[in-house]
Amino acid sequence: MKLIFEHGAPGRRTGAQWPQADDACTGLPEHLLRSQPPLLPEVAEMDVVRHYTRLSQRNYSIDTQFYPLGSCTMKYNPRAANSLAMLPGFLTRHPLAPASTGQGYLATLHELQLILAEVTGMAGVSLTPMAGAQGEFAGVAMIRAWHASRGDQGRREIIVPDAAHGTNPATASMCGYTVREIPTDRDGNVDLEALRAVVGPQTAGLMLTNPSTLGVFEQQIREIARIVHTAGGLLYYDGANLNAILGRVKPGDMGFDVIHINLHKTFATPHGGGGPGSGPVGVSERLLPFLPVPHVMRDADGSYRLADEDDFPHSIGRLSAFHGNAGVLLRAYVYARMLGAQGLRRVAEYATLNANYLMKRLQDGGFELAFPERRASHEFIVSLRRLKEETGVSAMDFAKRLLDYGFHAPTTYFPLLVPECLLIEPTETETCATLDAFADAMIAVAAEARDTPGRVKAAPYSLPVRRLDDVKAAREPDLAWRGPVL
Amino acid sequence: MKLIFEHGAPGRRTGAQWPQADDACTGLPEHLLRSQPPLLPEVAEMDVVRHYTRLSQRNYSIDTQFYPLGSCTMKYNPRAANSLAMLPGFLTRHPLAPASTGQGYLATLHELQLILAEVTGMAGVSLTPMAGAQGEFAGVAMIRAWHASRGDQGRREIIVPDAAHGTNPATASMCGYTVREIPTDRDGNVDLEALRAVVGPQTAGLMLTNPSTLGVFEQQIREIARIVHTAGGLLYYDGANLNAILGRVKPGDMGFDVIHINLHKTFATPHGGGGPGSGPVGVSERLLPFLPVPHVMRDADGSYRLADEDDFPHSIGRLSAFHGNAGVLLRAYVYARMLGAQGLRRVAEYATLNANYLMKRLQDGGFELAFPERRASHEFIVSLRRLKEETGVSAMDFAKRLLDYGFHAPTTYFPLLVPECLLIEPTETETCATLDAFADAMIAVAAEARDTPGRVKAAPYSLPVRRLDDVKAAREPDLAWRGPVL
Amino acid sequence: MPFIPHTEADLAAMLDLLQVPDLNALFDEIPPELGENVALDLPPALNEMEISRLMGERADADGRWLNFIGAGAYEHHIPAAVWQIATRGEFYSAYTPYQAEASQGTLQLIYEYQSMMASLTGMEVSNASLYDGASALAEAVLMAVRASKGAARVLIPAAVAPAYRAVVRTIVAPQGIELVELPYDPASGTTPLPEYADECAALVVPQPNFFGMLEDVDALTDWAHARGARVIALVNPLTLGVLKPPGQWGTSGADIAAGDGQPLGAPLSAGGPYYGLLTCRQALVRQMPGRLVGRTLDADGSTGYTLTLQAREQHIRRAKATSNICTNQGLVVAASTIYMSLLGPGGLRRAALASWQNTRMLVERLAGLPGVARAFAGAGFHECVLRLDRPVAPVLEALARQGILGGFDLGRDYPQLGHALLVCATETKTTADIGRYEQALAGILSEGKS
Amino acid sequence: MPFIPHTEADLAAMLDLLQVPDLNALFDEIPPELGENVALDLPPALNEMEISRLMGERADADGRWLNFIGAGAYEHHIPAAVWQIATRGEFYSAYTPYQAEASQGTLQLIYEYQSMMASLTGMEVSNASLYDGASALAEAVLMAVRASKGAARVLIPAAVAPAYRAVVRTIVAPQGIELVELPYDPASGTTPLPEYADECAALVVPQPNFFGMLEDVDALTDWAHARGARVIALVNPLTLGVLKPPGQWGTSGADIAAGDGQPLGAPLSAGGPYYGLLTCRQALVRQMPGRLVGRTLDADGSTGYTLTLQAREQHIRRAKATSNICTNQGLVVAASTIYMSLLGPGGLRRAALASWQNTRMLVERLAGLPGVARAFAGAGFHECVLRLDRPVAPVLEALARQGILGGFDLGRDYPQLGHALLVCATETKTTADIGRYEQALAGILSEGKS
Ligand SMILES: Cc1ncc(COP(=O)(O)O)c(C=O)c1O
Ligand SMILES: Cc1ncc(COP(=O)(O)O)c(C=O)c1O
Repeated sequence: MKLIFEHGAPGRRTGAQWPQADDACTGLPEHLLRSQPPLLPEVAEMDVVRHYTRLSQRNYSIDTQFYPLGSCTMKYNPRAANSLAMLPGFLTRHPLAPASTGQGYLATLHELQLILAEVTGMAGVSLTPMAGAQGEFAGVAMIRAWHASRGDQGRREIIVPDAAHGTNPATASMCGYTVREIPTDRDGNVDLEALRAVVGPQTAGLMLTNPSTLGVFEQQIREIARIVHTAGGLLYYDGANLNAILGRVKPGDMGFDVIHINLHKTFATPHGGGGPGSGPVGVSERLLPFLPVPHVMRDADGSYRLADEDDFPHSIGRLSAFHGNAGVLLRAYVYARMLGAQGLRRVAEYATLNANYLMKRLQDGGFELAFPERRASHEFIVSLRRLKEETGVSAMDFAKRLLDYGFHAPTTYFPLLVPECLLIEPTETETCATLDAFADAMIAVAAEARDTPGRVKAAPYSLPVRRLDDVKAAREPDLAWRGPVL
Repeated sequence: MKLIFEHGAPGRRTGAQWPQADDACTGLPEHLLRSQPPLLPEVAEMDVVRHYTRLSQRNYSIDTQFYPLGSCTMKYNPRAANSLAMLPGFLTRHPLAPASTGQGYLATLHELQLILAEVTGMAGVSLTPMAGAQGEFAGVAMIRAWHASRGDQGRREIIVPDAAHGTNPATASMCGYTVREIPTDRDGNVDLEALRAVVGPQTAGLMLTNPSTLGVFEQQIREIARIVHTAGGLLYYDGANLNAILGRVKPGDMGFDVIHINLHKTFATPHGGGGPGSGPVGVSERLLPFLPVPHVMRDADGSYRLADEDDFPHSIGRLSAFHGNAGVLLRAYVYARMLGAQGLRRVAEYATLNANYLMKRLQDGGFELAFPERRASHEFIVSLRRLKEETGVSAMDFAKRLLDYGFHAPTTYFPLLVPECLLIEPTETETCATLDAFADAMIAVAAEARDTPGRVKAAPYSLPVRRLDDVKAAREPDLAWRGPVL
Repeated sequence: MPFIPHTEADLAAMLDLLQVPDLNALFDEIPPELGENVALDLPPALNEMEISRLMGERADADGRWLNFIGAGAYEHHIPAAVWQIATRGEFYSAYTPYQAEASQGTLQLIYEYQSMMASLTGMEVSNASLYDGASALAEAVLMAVRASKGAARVLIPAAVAPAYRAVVRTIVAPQGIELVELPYDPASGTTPLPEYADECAALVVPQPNFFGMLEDVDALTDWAHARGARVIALVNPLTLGVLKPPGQWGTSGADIAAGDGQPLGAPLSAGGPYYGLLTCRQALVRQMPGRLVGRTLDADGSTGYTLTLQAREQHIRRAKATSNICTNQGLVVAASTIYMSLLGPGGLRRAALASWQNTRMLVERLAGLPGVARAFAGAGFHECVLRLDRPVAPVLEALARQGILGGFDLGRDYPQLGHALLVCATETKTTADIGRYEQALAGILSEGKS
Repeated sequence: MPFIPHTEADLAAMLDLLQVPDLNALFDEIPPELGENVALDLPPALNEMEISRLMGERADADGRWLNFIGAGAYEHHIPAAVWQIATRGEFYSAYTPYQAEASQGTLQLIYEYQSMMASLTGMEVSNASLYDGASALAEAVLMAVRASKGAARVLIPAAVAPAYRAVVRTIVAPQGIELVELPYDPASGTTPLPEYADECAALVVPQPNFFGMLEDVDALTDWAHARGARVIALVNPLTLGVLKPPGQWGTSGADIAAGDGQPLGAPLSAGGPYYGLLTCRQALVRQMPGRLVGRTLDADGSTGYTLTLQAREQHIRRAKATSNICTNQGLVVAASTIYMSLLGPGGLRRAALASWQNTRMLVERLAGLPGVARAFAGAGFHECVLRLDRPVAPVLEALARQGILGGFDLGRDYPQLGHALLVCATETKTTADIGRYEQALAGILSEGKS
């Protein structure tokens, strides 16, 4: 498809969108002005609508396809959440408008804080982090602040299991820590011996998600907590996998001190092709003073306001210019309220049911499971190592071929420790019929891989483009259109 | 694609959409109750969203394709009109709420009445007709009422040119008139001799659109008006072609007594896959008392209200339970206000430019024009008679093949009097580049028709379905799904 | 130039190809006396920002009300998904699906709509919509008269909405069809078996009727059929989640069903756009006005959808068509199809029951106030007529001052009913809302007394 | 069950395949002491109708205001098409485009965004967004420090928004980076050439600065470059429709540009979601945090788009990544790309000029009142600091009682400025709006006097 720029012509304009203004800049210093207009498209309104409508059709999405992308929780995003978050009263609110003019909005956020605290078993929550990774940053920064507040300056390491999401070690680094990676045992649990070996007075904390990104529940979690706590470290919970345990286990009960939650996963706010998300952090009692600001406080008179550094002098500080991704928070609130306690618990139950069912179907269909002896949580791993050896068809080839069957591919090559892996997360919002159809497609592709491996390796065929050349993209980076070639 | 029903399963439900209610009907007489539930889909919310999102992608539309459907004025529908008409204050208004609670809404309608009266050169306008055909009904009913009010009962005929849209004769019939069809001369004008021959004391009126559906301006319009008026008849203007003359000629000045306007064409309200439309009627002074009710009146104190039969005892009456397609009227108002006088005039100018340009491009490309000696108005006709004779490729085949090129086809086989015709209306909102691309596609298809006629006759190839069997559809009508085949 | 993409260079190149000096030249076939002095006296153009502000202010000015008016337009909850999907450009900006292969989205959707509406009304065939309920009733009358060999006369109860009767009058009068009004029983508010002996083409049977009362549809249907008249059911489709469908009325079912589709997903929107539903028995399909979509096969043998039986329509049959209708209410039908899919049989039943239960509660509470009484005895659905001890208009005004739209004043259309008020509470009303109405009314009525 | 499609029959069949008796069995690996007594104490579930009412009431309660606050979030007109298209399901409900072939819509859009943002800022490379302007500035600081061999020290003017400085502090502090605050000139409200001799990695240059004043960006840029420091431009992208792009500042241009994309199509929305823009010179691309989309070819030689240079990112480089960012603000970027396409270079220029002209008018009118004066002399853009003759807070409260949000009180962040108020008028404000503010303020100030 043409680029939007290529639909343009010099001087074409969207008359209805041009504000009335005097075109002269008299009064602005000449040397501070732009001498050449920016390379923005010069198109008519219809061109824009047509171009982006057509572009949108070149996407797979939850609203059009099954999207079993592991670790991403691609579930249905209720449409009501979108319209309610976009009510004019919310959209037109200036972030610096006085609290008295936004009691409806602030009450909503306050209730969301309480809901998240209850669900995670934490003492307090701040909604300000703008995605999971920023939630992690806030969490690790609070761990750091806590140690510092106790004068415990020697703790320079954060322990991270090898199965962890990349944001965990990256966050630890951003927070100035050295990362100590520990291995996973054969059953997908943390290797306790290895943990005991690395833990010590230099340990600031351990980052973990449970169920882990391997799709299994870490059964020794209490022991892990004991080990880390005994060594003086704190326990960080990466909440990406909360969908698996909502209403069934609380991270607080497992012994975690800090948690972030991806509202754009568990609480069904949309991913929007890459964001915005929201990564609230919850903490246990002892970390409350360090929560990032602002968060919503309810005063004695029942009115709400944003608490800041004045109220929380020990806070790790601000993470955004205002108060995070407010519109995403509103969507999550709507979702949480529509489900209630029973509905949230059902999420975990049916997400787990769907994962185990699909895992069984695939196992019966001849696929090799990474952890055949374990229950799946809300996701599970298939390894195509054997298939690759036998046919040369890699997990990537397999994934591309699935696209031709009308399904988005599972996550590939993550977690890194399982070779040729597919991490599959069906979520609770898909029907059994869809899972069956997907299992059938998986089995069909496996058969194709055996019969006509070349066909699978050159997939996809029915998408808007054929297999893209990633190597060329990286070797000769073309990151921006720079105007028509004359 | 599966039907929505086929995604369902007994007992599946959209929990968030079920109102709370006692499921018992105690208090309702048993014999008045339904014994079996209706065959509605039993699906989850995501199924619905996914199904209809995917269905929508199986349409051509203005927002995705050039759509040069003659007589339909498929121009860009400004997105602002949609959001403004759907503001909560408008959407939640009950049609029977007191006028005092809807002054903003009524003021808008009143201004729209004035705008349409000004644009058409008429003395008064009623917005109540819900589409062009209902506007026609209102217009012809007013002609009838006017004659009746003068005791002139003998007028039983309405004259309609053979090029007229089908709704014209159909409306005349619905209004109890006999239709007299008159022919068109070689240049696309009304055959004056024929008109003189049929006009007489039995003539209630003549229905005409100018420019006609042949895409040419009827130059003898004043003479036609004189002939009809002299015979005691009235002149009806089918406003479908107003896009061609907006701000350049007023139907009132041409001598028309009644007019309907298709807001869903000229005023850019969307067609919605077949509606809703809106067909306001305008009348000259002498027909004012007969306008359908309600219409909006401004009282001496500046307040607005809906006038009804009490105010207009001679009105032809009501055409809808409330006051027409209010939401469509709001969209048209937004459009009219965004254009203003100059903008509306430009519509006619650029619609005419685009039509003449495309006509010339096609003529240069070897196509036979129906009226090569005439200017095109906003649309024009190409006849494929010769191509059909030479290659066997019909206008329908040609149209289907154009779909493969990513363009919606022009109107085929209308007007009926031009054999193998394509009625082409590009509208003012398309770029010259799009017209060129379309002309190139037309020329390419013509070449294909000569080289590989079989390929054209079996088109389309790249649409969601191949050529559909219309004969089967009509011979063995399957008009409803009746449940799963067991 | 709003919405016109031409640049100066485009214009020049295009005029050049046409070998004309300017845009005016393209209008040179228009007689100068018509075209030369045209000027439009219109308010100044506004850009999108300006019109948005204007419309926003007007919409806000009209405010928010606690609404208890029904009378043919009903405030139901509309799931957010409905209009978010219906207004997708591919539905919103498409034309009538004349090129079937390029319109499978709209066509399959209409086929699904026809299936749902046929089943909901218990009939075999549904068209793709008419303008609204009132005009659909008029078309049903025309259809029944066309199908009948006998007298062009149709019986229509006074318990049919007055506006509907007015529209039927407007539309059928030019064809010389006689409408005979049937009285209602002042005690029950329903239509007794007609004491009418002359031949007639059809009987209209409303269910529930305008007063919200349930007619004895079986008896009325059998009565009409026994006299060779066809039965036209006039229904609120939402109530058919609970009520017996017209196709099952009496011994052999109604022949035609009409009604307004608004309750199924269309916002109140000041009266429109809604849509007219029309369904009938198979035998009457060729008398059906409006579009029909059929399922068929493509050249590869795959299933597809197309407009069919078009020989009934104006663009083919012209003066002899079943109706002049062309554009219908497609987008509202799209919304309604999505609505019905979202609610399903169970949700629709719940919506109907909740509306009925809320209205029952409302009526119990209001009729418990001194000076207020139910006008009719018997079973009703989600509307009800109350009789006040004083003129209705001032009471409604006083309620409006408290933000409440208290109902529809029947005084003008049914003066014989006295101080009668039609009230309605759908599933959108809470116990608190009903309590608010009760308290406000109690206050107003007691004030008036002192 | 909201959003869960399973029927009883589905459940039974699925449990059957798994050979477990019930759902609980699937959780049997969870130690009983953790899982057995969990209960959630939450408010009761609401259906869509109920939550819609609740949220509608809350949104309405917060009301409508005539807003003159800017201070980092600006009320601009957003064309209706922007969010109607951005919220199409295919954009709204897609994930990060990891499977490029199935995500060409999102990928091409981001490529177009990168192109627009690169050109707007005059830089070679733009990433696909960061969280917001403040965190983007923090990432720019980290980037500059990484790229520099020397001291981990960055100069940041006090004329940068206080909230931005606070965020930078939070984010860069754990890495031991020193932030040195540069004072502003109390007469002009701009940042003079620093009197600072030590080595530093970068200088932040805001344009316009938090006071709305225009910095002498050329001189500051050249000063920094002469000392081997990199220049981080902090810009409001809307103003770049008129102002000189960072890539052209001074002799050789800024090295990195950051800012908040909110003015380009994101509603105020109580502070988010907005997005952080980040662009840089080609040479710094491997230090860039966040995603990048590149244009490439497919197996047939056709053009396509894909995520590229991912080796910088956390999912590949883990502890050594350029940042921990993963999810960014994709949908807002989609909206913003549509916004920029709709306005084009001319429309953006007009929006910037109209905002500037309106602010000028506002300031002239307000500063004409007794007791009000401009705090700084010199050229500003669409914000301005006024100094009042009395405390600001009570004045703002009095304005709010008249429905006016009168600006941002600088008292807390800049006590040395006295009774200082930051005001802003974008293109959304009319002469009448400005008149309304003037009159209200005049009234309040004169009242206070008497
Ligand atoms: C396990 C895990 N942790 C952390 C994250 C990071 O969250 P975000 O992308 O919102 O920054 C993700 C998301 O991809 C994740 O799957
Ligand atoms: C010339 C002409 N007249 C009348 C009509 C009827 O208008 P509507 O479809 O709105 O009833 C049309 C629309 O197709 C038309 O093109």
